[in-house]
Amino acid sequence: MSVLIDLFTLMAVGSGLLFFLAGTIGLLRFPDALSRLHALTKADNLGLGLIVLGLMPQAGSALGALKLLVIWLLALFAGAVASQMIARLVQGGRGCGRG
Amino acid sequence: MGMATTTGPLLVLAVVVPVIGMLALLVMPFLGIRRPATVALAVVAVGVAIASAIGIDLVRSKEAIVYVVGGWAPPLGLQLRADGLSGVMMAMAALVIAAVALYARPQFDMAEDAPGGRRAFAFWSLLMGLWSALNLVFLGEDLFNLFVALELLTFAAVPLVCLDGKAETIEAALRYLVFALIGSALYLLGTAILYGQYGTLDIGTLHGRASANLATHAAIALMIGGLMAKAALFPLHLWLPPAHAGAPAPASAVLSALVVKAPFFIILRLWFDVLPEPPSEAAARVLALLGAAAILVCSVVALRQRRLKLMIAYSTVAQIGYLFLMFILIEPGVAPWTTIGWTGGMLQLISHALAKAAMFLAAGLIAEALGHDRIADLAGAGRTVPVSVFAFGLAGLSLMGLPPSGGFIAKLLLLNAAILSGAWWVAIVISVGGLLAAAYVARVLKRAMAAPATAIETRAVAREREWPALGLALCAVALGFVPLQPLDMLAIGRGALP
Amino acid sequence: MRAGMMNASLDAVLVVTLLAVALFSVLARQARAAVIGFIAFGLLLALAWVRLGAVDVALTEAAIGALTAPLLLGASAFAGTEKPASPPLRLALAALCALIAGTLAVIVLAAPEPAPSLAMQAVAPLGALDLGNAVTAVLLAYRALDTLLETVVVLLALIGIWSLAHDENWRDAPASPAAPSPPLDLLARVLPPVGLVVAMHLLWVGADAPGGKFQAATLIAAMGLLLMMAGLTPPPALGDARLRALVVAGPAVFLAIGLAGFLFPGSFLAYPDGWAKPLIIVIEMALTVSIALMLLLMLLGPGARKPSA
Amino acid sequence: MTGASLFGLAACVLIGLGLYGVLAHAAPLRRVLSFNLLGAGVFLLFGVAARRGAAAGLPGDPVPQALVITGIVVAFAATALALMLLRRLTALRAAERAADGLRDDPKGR
Amino acid sequence: MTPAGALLAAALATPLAFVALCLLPGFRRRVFDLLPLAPLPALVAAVAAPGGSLLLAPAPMRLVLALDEPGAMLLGGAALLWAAAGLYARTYMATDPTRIGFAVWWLLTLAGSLGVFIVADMTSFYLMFSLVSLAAYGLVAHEGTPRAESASLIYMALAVLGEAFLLLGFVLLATAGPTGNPLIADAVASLPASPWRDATLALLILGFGLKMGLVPLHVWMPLAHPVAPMPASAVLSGIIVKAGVIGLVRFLPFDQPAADWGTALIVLGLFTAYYGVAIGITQSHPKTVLAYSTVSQMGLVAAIIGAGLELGAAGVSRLAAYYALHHMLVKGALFMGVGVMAATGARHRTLALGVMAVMALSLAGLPLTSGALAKYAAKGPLGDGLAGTLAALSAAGSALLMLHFLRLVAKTAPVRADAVAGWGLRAPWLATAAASLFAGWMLFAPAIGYAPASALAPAALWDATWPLLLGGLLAFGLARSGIGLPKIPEGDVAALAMCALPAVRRIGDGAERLDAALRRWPVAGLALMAIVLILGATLGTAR
Repeated sequence: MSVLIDLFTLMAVGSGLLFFLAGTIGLLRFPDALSRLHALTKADNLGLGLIVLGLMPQAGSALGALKLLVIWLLALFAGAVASQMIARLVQGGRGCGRG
Repeated sequence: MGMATTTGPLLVLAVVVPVIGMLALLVMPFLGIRRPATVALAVVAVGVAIASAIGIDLVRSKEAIVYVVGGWAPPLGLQLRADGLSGVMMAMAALVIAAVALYARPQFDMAEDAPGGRRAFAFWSLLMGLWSALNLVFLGEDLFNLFVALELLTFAAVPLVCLDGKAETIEAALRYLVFALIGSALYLLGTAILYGQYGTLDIGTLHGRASANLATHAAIALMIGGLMAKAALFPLHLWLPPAHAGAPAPASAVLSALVVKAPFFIILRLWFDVLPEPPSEAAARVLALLGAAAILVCSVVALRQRRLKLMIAYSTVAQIGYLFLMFILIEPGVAPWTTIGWTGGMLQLISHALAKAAMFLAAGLIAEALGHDRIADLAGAGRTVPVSVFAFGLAGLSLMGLPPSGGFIAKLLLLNAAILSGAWWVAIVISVGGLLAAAYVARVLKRAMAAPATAIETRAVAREREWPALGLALCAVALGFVPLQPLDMLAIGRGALP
Repeated sequence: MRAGMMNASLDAVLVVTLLAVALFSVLARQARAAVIGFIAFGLLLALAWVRLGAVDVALTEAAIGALTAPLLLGASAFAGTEKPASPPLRLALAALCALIAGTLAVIVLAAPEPAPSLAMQAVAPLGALDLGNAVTAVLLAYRALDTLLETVVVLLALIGIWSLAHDENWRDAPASPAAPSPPLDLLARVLPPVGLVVAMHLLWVGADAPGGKFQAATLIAAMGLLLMMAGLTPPPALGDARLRALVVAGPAVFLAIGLAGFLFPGSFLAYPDGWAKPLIIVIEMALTVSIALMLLLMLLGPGARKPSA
Repeated sequence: MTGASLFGLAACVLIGLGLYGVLAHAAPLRRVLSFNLLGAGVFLLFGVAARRGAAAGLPGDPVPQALVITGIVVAFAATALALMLLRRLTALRAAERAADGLRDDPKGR
Repeated sequence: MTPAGALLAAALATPLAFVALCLLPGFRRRVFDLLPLAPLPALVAAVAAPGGSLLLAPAPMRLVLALDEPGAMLLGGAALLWAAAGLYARTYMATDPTRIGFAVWWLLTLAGSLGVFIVADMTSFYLMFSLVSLAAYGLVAHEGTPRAESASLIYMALAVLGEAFLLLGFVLLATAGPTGNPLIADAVASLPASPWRDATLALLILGFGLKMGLVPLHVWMPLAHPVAPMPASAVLSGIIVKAGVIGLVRFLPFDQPAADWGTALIVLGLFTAYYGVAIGITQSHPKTVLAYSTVSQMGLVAAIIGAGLELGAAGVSRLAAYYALHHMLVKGALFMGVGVMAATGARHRTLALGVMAVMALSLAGLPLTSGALAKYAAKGPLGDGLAGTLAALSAAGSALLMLHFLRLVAKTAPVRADAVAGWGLRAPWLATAAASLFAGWMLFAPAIGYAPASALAPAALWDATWPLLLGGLLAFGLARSGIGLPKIPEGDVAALAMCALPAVRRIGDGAERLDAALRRWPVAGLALMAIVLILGATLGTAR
């Protein structure tokens, strides 16, 4: 049982890392800000989701697993907002706060 | 570690009462007391009473006052301790702050929302914070607690520099802040090393435990270096002249008289209470050499300043040099506080504090009356603000080390110690420093006493605003009449350090 | 054994990345790049604290790092009026810095064995205090004076910042950081409740588990800043009575309880038997409010002229 | 080498880097950043002392950990004060430049 | 408190009380007229209280007043001259708008100058010495002219330098001797055994020698004396330089011969005596000539003291005081006389010129005057050797110098030929002149130990006369030969020192540049780290 769970974790986290790798390559190689953003958010959200998914069975308690899930949701949310704002900034719209 | 003594709560109050004043200043306008000066002066009265009570108790009991905060004895908890030395320092701080408060009251006596209210509010709040920090520096027994005190001091002192809001003063304040922060970081680095070595930061515990090894020496060197940066010992004085010259006069007085003395006080504690005995002579010589360089170079530079406040600021850098001569003048193997070098150094510290505060206060009124502080155009000051010019002269007497004054006795004792310890060069530096001080003070007095060539426009200054400076200057002179008394006072409780 | 190897290599990777980012932050040509490097450094540093078994510190570092980020991003890259150091001077500086760092390394490697520690002494009274987190016990019992004065340090810094205003508007509200946009608006409506809950949690568990007033206060301050950046709440006027009262509340409650200790049980900042935990929680709650407010106000800066709409 | 020593060495490097940065840079912002690196190094050194002093079932000596928490808050306050000073200074200098620019007289200054 | 002690205290306290009372506007208005009264208690004390002493404050302060014989002589003379000069000033400066300020400086200088003669402990002596030195600045600077400005600046600089020498010397003395604030006598008693004996003696001689005007520390005198108002010049040249004399008298260890230092002092003194004459005769202003004459005369006093030190003869202190007293009154009278002459028209000046001639030649030892007595007395310690001969010969120089002075002073005259100096000027002048004769004869026996009649023996008279004749011949020859004397600026070597000013300025520039360089951020940072490293390295070295 535990071997199976470990295997699941290994696979999920591994594929999550792959997404991160792809995202990072995209970030470095894509020509303009918007496509970079595209690569990043896609990869991040999915990658992080997979990692969280993989770690949930390892959390030891239902509450712990729930916390991990909440973290993923919050990260998704923050990522979405942040990329929206960056995109607006790039398009010459209103800036994101001072600075 | 000593047991808590019955008057111990006074030590807590000495630290806490100014903090209460600071908090009160934030909310008082809404409780009907609109002028911050009113609250601040009340706190000053209480603070002076506390400092006096501590002093009286020290003299009466001839023993250090100890307070274990919260009942948690060191090394886990914190302890406050007042010996004769701290008592004298606290009295000095109380005296200067009381005089400064009286001086500043007419200047900063407006409600928060009145014109100038920002300055009044900030000045009094920062002064309260500064006082609390000073008392903690003099009472703290824990190196990290002292770090907090130093930071309190810095954060109170920096905004005082730029109260007038001009670009130059803000630049000076920023420079001061960052350099002081480097000093803090080095100090904290030293405490980290000491904790890693000995598992305690309590000075009393370290006193017996610290052994002479690389870690201890590196820690102490880092801490002393950091504190020197905060004390503006030459050549680490880059921040002091613009900061002290740019601040409003009462703030300059506190900065020059008290704030730079706090890090020096902690250096003393590290040197004599933490370093394993006997401290290295070579290191003492390094400190003394820097002190000598401070005296010689910065006195000359003071002599060449065009602005009065800058001149006084450079004089402060020079006078700080005298304090660092002390380390080489105290012979090893003897309890330091029984030596004349120690007494001379302490007397120099106190008389400089009083004289320098008096000078800055007087200079403030001179500048206010004339509308500028260019030394070349001071003619007429003697007629417009005679008491201030007189106070400046009296304070100058002490700075030059001429009798009768505290500075004279201090110089006498330091010279005496220099000769006894065979440090001839120190004696010569002290003498030359006195000559240079005489020159820069006389230069100002000569101009100030002269009659103006053409009619000058002056602003009237209320006579009673001139008294605090005169009072401080008279105290600096009066110190010369209690020549050997401090020796006993300074020794109270020193020997009893565990 | 293998776990040990694994941990060691993880630590090594962490340390190398940490130092690389730090180096980048110091050497970067652009101020902006240096700032971003530093923000990344702050996150990695929090990880380092976890690896050092100091979860309380890690939380503080992360939280404070989060507050420092907008501060740094909003800071001016004003180059100053000074001449930059000449290359030989830089070389000399680098040499002396390396010498100091090297000496420190020697000291670190030759640290005494067994290492001195106050852990035993710190744990012993935990039962009497009814606290589970020794760090909280240090902060609010053994070295409570430090903590009290450290809030005063923050307060002084705040007063210092306030004093930088123009004379005529220093009691007004600080300049609004508002830059409303739909996504920010959404974030500001959704996140603060979550943040508040997490802050309360951090505060509550602080007595027994990692967490506490600073971490909670930082989170609350960040939520407040978010609300203001989204334009949902205007910054408060600095001359406002309620605001001042809230700023003062924390240190005042702390001080009052400390002074009450004089009467009972007879020592400043001592707690009567059995009352330690409730009193500590009261202090922490009051401090959380005040510190959150102070941090927020520090980020907002001095009072400014009202926009002449 | 134990994990604590590794972080100890990292702390030493950070201290060196921070010191260099704060002293070599002319721009105030860079100095403040470097000061924070320096501070982080010092705090890490405390952390190492805490880790090495782990005992009584705790992962580290709580006293230095508490000191670091206090230190971090103080460092933040310092950073905030410094950056606000810098912001004000920048604004004033900019206003000065603008005023200089407006001055028509070519001989003036 | 004994009556004698009370008198001493009153002598010191009266002028200070006058200063304090100046805070009252009513008193302030009249203080100038009351100046002659301030030194009167001291005069009474000098006559009535020799040997008296008073412990004003117990240890550790230990302010002790005591009046020994040399002190009494100088105190009496000084009080007399102060009173006369005060009276003189009433008239001389009656219209000066800033005379109230002048009066305060006057009173402070007065208190200090009397104080040095009567305090017996080291700290008080230093205090009084500083008071007289520094307060005299106000007298020198009073006129406010550019000349007075630069003269007072140089005066102040050298006075403070002298203070520094003395302080160091005193500290050496106190360090070797009893702790606390010892009596001067006790401290001096320990000097011969002191490990720093030579350094102490050198510093004391430098400090006091500066006040006396020993070459090359004399430069302030010819600059400062002529620029002060006439009554101030009289006390500066007459009294204030005597603070140096009393200092040497009190602080040199006469009990144990110190041949090396004695000889050095003799050589220095005699050189000064001739040097003063040599430069003096090139001067064209009567007050400057008088100032150089003071330099010369003080050189002689130094030589007398040096002889005492060489022989270990304590009695020489009375002798030196006697000589100084003579010089004090005569020089005072001469300065006041310059003012009288300047206010006296050609028609009425025969008598005045006569008195001036007597006074002037008294300095050269004119028989029957105090000068003859003083020079006769000085023969004892200086002996018949080379030193004695040179000292005697110096009187010829004095005669030459004084004839030069008389010629100059005869030339100065007011526009109106029938102008007559008022009694306000003439009375104090004549009184001082008379007092010099009177005091010389009265005090001869107490000071020298044998009857004044011995000074009237033919041999003694001849000894006094030949230098005068020689001096006269020289003067005559000089005038006849038509040798043009070089124009030497006032203050001679001070003018040379002025050439060093650019160098001094360069030091200042250098300090400023150094400071500016060190205040650069990275440089200060480098210094900080270097200090930390050096401290760390040195802390590890064992004591």
